Amino acid sequence: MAFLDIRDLHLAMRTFEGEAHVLNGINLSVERGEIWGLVGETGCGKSLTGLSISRLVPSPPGRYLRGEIRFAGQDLLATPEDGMRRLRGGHIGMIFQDPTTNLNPAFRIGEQMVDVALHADAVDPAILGLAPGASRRQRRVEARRLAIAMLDKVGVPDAARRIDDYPHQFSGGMRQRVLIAMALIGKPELLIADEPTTALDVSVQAQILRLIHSLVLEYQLAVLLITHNLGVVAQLCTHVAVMYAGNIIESGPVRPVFRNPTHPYTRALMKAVPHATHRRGELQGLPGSVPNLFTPPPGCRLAPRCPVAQPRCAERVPPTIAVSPGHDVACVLATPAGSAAA
Amino acid sequence: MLRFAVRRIVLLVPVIVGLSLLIFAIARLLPGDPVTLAAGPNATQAEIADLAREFGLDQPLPVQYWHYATGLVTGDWGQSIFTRRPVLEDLKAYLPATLELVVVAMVLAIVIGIPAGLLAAVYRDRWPDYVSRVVSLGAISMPRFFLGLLLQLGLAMWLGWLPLGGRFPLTEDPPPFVTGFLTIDSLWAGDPHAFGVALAYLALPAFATCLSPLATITRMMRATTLEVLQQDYVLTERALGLSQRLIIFKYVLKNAMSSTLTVIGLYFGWLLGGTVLVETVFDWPGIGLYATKAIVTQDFMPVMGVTLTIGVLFVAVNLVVDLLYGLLNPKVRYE
Amino acid sequence: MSASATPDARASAVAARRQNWRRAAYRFQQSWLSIVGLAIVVLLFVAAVAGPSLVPYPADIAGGINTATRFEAPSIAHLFGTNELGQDVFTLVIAGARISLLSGVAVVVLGALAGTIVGALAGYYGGWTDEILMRIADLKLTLPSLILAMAVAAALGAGLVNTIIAIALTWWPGYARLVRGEVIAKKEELFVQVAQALGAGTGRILRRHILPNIVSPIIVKMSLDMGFAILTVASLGFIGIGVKPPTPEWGSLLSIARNYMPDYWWTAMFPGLAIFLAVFGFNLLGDGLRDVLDPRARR
Amino acid sequence: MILRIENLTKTFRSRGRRWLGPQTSFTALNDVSLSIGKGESFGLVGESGSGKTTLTRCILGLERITSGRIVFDGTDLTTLPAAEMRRMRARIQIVFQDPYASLNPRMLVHDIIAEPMEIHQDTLGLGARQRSDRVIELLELVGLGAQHLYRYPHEFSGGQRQRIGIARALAVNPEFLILDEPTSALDVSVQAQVLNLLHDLQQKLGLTYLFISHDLGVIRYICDRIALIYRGDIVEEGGVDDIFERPSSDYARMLLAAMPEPDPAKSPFNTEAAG
Amino acid sequence: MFNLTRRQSLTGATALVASAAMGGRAAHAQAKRILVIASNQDIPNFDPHIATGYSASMLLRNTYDSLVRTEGTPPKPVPQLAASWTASADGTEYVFKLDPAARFHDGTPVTAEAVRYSFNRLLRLNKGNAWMVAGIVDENSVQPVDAATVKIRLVKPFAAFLQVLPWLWIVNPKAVDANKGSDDGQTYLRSTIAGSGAWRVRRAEAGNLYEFERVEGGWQQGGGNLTGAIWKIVRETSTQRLMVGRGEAHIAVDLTSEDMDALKGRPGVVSIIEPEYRTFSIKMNTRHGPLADINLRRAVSWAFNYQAMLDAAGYAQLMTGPLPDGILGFDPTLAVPRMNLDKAKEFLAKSDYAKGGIKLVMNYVSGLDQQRRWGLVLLDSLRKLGIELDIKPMIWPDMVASARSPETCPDFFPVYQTANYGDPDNIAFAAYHSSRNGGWQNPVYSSPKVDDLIIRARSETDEAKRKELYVAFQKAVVEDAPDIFGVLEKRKLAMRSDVQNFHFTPVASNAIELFPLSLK
Repeated sequence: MAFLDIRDLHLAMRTFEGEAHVLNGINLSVERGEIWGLVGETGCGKSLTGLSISRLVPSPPGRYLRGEIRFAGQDLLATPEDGMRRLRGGHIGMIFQDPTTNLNPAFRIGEQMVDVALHADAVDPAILGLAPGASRRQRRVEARRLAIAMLDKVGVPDAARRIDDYPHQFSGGMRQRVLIAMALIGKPELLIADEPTTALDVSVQAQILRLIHSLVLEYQLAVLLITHNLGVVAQLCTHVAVMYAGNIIESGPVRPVFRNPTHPYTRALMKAVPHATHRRGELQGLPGSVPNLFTPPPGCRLAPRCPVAQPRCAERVPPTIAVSPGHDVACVLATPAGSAAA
Repeated sequence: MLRFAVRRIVLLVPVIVGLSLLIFAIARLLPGDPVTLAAGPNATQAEIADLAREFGLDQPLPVQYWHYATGLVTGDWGQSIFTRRPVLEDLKAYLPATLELVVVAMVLAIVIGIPAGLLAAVYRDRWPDYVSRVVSLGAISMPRFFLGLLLQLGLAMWLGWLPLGGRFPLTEDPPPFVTGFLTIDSLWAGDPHAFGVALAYLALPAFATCLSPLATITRMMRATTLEVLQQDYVLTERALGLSQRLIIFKYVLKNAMSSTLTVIGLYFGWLLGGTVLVETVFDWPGIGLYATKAIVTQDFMPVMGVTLTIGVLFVAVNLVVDLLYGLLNPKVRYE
Repeated sequence: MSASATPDARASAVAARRQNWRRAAYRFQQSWLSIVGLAIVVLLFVAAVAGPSLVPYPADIAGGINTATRFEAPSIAHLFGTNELGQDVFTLVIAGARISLLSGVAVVVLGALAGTIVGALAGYYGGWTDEILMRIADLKLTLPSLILAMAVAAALGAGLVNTIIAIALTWWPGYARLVRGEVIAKKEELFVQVAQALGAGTGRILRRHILPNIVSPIIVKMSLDMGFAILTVASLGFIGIGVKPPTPEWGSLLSIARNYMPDYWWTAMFPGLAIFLAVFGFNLLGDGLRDVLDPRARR
Repeated sequence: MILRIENLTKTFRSRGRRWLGPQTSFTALNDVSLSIGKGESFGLVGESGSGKTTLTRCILGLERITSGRIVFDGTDLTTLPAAEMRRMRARIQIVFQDPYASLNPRMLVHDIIAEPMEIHQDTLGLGARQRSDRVIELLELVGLGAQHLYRYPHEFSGGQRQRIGIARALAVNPEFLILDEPTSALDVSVQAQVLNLLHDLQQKLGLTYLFISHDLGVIRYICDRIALIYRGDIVEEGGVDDIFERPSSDYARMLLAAMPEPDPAKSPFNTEAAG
Repeated sequence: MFNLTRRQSLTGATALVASAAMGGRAAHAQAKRILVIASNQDIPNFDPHIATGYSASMLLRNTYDSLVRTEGTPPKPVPQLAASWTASADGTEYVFKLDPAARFHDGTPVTAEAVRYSFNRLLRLNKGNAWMVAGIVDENSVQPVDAATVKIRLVKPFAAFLQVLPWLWIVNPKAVDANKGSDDGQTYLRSTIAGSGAWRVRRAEAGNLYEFERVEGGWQQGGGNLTGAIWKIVRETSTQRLMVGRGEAHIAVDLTSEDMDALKGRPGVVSIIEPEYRTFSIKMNTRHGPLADINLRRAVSWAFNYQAMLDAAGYAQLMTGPLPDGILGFDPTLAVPRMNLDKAKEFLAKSDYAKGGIKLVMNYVSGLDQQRRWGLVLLDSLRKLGIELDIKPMIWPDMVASARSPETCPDFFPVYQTANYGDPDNIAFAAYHSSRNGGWQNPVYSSPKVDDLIIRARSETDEAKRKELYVAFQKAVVEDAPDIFGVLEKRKLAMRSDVQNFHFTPVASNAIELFPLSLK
């Protein structure tokens, strides 16, 4: 079993209009050292997938219909809140999109980091490495030392001094570094990064990507990188999963998927990104818009917009087929690996 | 932080000047002829003119204001045109009672309201939320004078648990004047009996006074807490495994407090001017009753004195609130 | 082609708007408290409009007295009993709804109108206009409003109109502050900047782009303020600075009747409950409206 | 040249009276000179805080400039009287980045698009009826239809809203369109549609674009010439291919290097090894 | 709702709490024998020559002495500082022999010079009660004969002179001169007592309470056993009533008829409901507006619902003409209007307003609930004549101001007149003499005939002749119908039964004299 294993995850959200099936049978396996890019357009369910792993989807209105999430063998959907809390921070770290709103503005960053470190230490005393009888004060001092070290590691200059600054005194990129430091202070094995660079300038984005990459190498992290930017995925990720309307429609190692996108949606997505070779007017967008999740189309959810749709697409959810080892596609047109290749 | 504080304090000067100017303008622009009234029913025109001269009311308005303003600074706040008592002396007699009432009520409201609002937000749409919503809406809607009457009848008259009204038993001597707050003065004098008695007299008026700010603080706290709970950083804090208790009582509370603080400041001033209803019902010898009497007789020096005192207190309280706000909200401080 | 498309489009627009209303109604209904509030307010309006023709002793409203039936306890003939002049308390309380609603609405509307104008000007122009208007509003906020209203009402003399003026004078700064904040926020919104870039004048921007987008908080504040306005009117009446007799105003009724407590409790209890219920109703309604209209208060 | 910006400098003084501290100021644009030819797509590239937005606000007359000249079609906008400037606004239009925020949520699509025509009634001279017809025309031009006339913005998707924004900008027949990050809030597939639409419109209407973006891919795709702006300074200007192939400034090189291309082969990291 | 048995059963259960809260106050008060009087009037000023109002009268009456006191029903002058006196036959000269024991609080004897000083200060300041002797006494009137004898020569005869003397207090010249300042000692006397009364002020909390204690070694002999007294400001009459009911106050002085009803039969409470010389009538504007028409005034007088007024008044009796019942010269046989709609309509038909259709204005003192009630009675009565009434509550000073001229005076002007001294002249002169026009007691009414009768009566020394003059006066006034003659409200006091030696007098009965009182 994989380190993180999501099997047939179904999530519904209740709203005024009715119950939306926002996740519709997600399957995903992530191992340590792998960086998975979870890509898709707005509303496809990629963030909810990330939040589901940390069990941070509010419920109600959220409701898990089916499926399981196993983290290091533990079934997360069956874990009580208290158990989840021990996993968060200590074993699963998370960072979010907007570094300006994700740091509590009323507290010095050190204060927040120390609390996270103390929490992680309560789960795993090895974090601070203090004897069980250590006083509160000792723990705080040690936690602060760890926080400074962590800030230093993520590239915050002059960390020992800046730990006593407030979030608004940092630039956007630095705040994201602080958040990363905070997420990693508990030495998690899995890092879920939800659009960590979307709000940043490209130059800063490159630095953050480099930082994440180095941290993965150092800690053997498993990373789930949620993004809509194919470029970021191509650069940083080892694997990619493309989502559309609550489904993963294509997944696998980055190179085969990007070189040989098989699902019509993946292909459309690739073609929509302006590229040096594109001539003006040649970009191809996908016509139509994302289906209504209250009454999704019965078969393949892409069928109504799919340029190569066939009548049977509307009838039945296409099965997931491995077109090459590890490269899975959920499209009736895909041909399984080993059969007569195109 | 110090510079922030100094700036705020310096900014008070124009506010207080403006306040005195505004109060003066309002007092003079209102219709009514206090001099004729004060001169009494049998006064001749000459006597009325004498009285006007005595009070400086025959001079042009700017001159009158100048006299008034310089008087304010030198401790001469004018005198009541009817009782001829100096306004400042009257204020010294009446203000402590009102302040004690308001302070106790506000402390009650804050001590109960903040946790109640926090809990209501945390248990949103569950019973603690419903109870607190209904109770606080009811409390806000309850006319204080009506509530006061009911309390008086129920607890004081019918059950006989608490005194009907007043501040202290008539035939006992109150503790020696130190702050004018009987509760504090009695403790100062080391007289626990007097303290208990003062509290017993305070109980009903303070309760009737505190309900409305209590309800408002609860509601405000609930709303801001809900807002804060939706902030990204709360999600981050949860995602990093911090306990619910730590998040609520440390990280959320501090953020939610800042908006509530503003309400507390506003309410404090509002209460100072609004105790008149409770004072009327409970015969609480405070500034509200004093003002009412002066208003009814159009005795405007006391009215101006009361209004200015409340205005200045309001400004002062809000200065404190501003400074606390700066403490809670680092961005403000460093701006 | 446009001619054929338009009616269809309009129909769909109507449908869309109806959908919006349904959504709002749904959210409103989520809370039974709001429904209770709405019911109370509707009842108040019914009493205000039809009250004088529904009550058993309409003559009492205009000051009719019958000293032969003084201080009768509640009975079938006099649901809420009679008062010190033999007037039917039920009649007076029902008739009081009109006075309270009228004064509440007048105070709130006047206050909101003045406050909106001041706040919109201050917020939109900023700079010195803002500085001056807001300092005045701030000064106004530091003055004890009840005492000020009492002073103004006392100076103007008794009467409903004077009471309303006195209270409305103390009422506008709240709206000015609210509107100013909203205007400043909206001024920064892109669609306003677009309008500016298009060359739209100040009037158009305020009227078409800013004000329509800030009515929700104003309406919410107005509905919440209705309760407080009614309460303030009653407070002035209670202190004895308010309407003239024989106007059956709740605060004055209570003020007169409190001396008859507890022996003739009905004379005080029912006006007091009426004030409470009216204020409570508006507060519940306002609370519910806020949930619907004010997006920031929503989840 | 339809637009010439000469030595434009814009300095902001810090807000608020600070009589207990020194007055600080901040130069948002420093001696900026640009010229944009008629019918071309001119790209302006820079990161946040570089001064892009200030520049557009200066061109639109929403910001008073500190020094320099902005000459549009031979007229210096900075010295133009208010009435003239209003007239000029009909010729220069803007589409903003955020299609969610740039449409008044309380107005119907019809009114949103018709508003510029109302404002420039004196120049355009269209009656209410004609305006409505033109609104439909514009909607169809941007790929929407008459069925969308009486709806509110929130009923549309992001891409559709941006189309409405474009239709509004085109309502007064402008010659010059400022596109301030028009696609950065959109998903890629929608972005592609909008970019194509913009391209088509330019072909059809002979518009001049000032296209502002931080997305180099988009810039390269849509622009003829570009300028790079960094902290208020133009650091490089030239033909799009020149700059992309042969960047001369460090800043351009850095930007190009940081641009993540959707090609795993160009990854700076050895990602293959981990898998 | 407020069930008595329930309350009683709970009293025991809560006694513990109550006693904890209120301490051993009862016991404490017992030892000190402090009488608590609940009143709604403050005592802002102690100056005997400035302060007015019954609350000030109460304070001054107990802390200062005057030449004579008043006692009994009908009130009679009795010795106080003056041990005895004589009056000349023409009523213009009085000689007072001062009590040699009389001492001010600082031990200085009360001398004839002090009397002269006090009278002259009163006249000089011309405030407070100065009006009582204005035009009667001037700065040369008071002449010390020797230290213990003082002669007062009146400028003109004044039959009621001895009746007003109790309200003219004697101050200690030594104390005042030492603190004279620039304002004739006004600042000093505002909050300091410089008198010779049996009591001094121990504690003064403006707006809250005034505590009195007995002057040690005071010159007065005898008296009750009180060691102190508290004048407690309790604004609500219902609260006053509750306090007396609970024993927190011994006497409540401002109770309403409803309060008296509520207290009826309450153990430990004595109700005192006595007639006094306080008239209430609604004056009409005889000089300006519709009511200048005498027929309209008569119509109104006959239309008025006197029974309703009496019902609303509670403990009261209807007035028979302008003078209070029982006062010297009162004519019980006087024919006065009583509600008779036929007669009213008859007069209305004779007036210029035969069809009604007019709107009249009545002002009243806001907060005086009785006046409001009677206003409503008038409104209800006038409606039957097709006349509307606009009832305007006003603050008293504004009412006074409106009385200044016939033009500003409202159509109806309700007035209470309290007899400060038990003589018909008090009311007749103040309320009906034209020299008082423009003042609140008689804003507009003026009749040469009535004026003449009043003047003759006040300087007449023969009592029988005076009575005759007053009978004629009453008849003349009723003929003119300047007022709706209203009610004589009874004085309503509630007292704990352990207060002893209280004797009611119909003048200033709520300015209670402490000296004779005892607590059981």
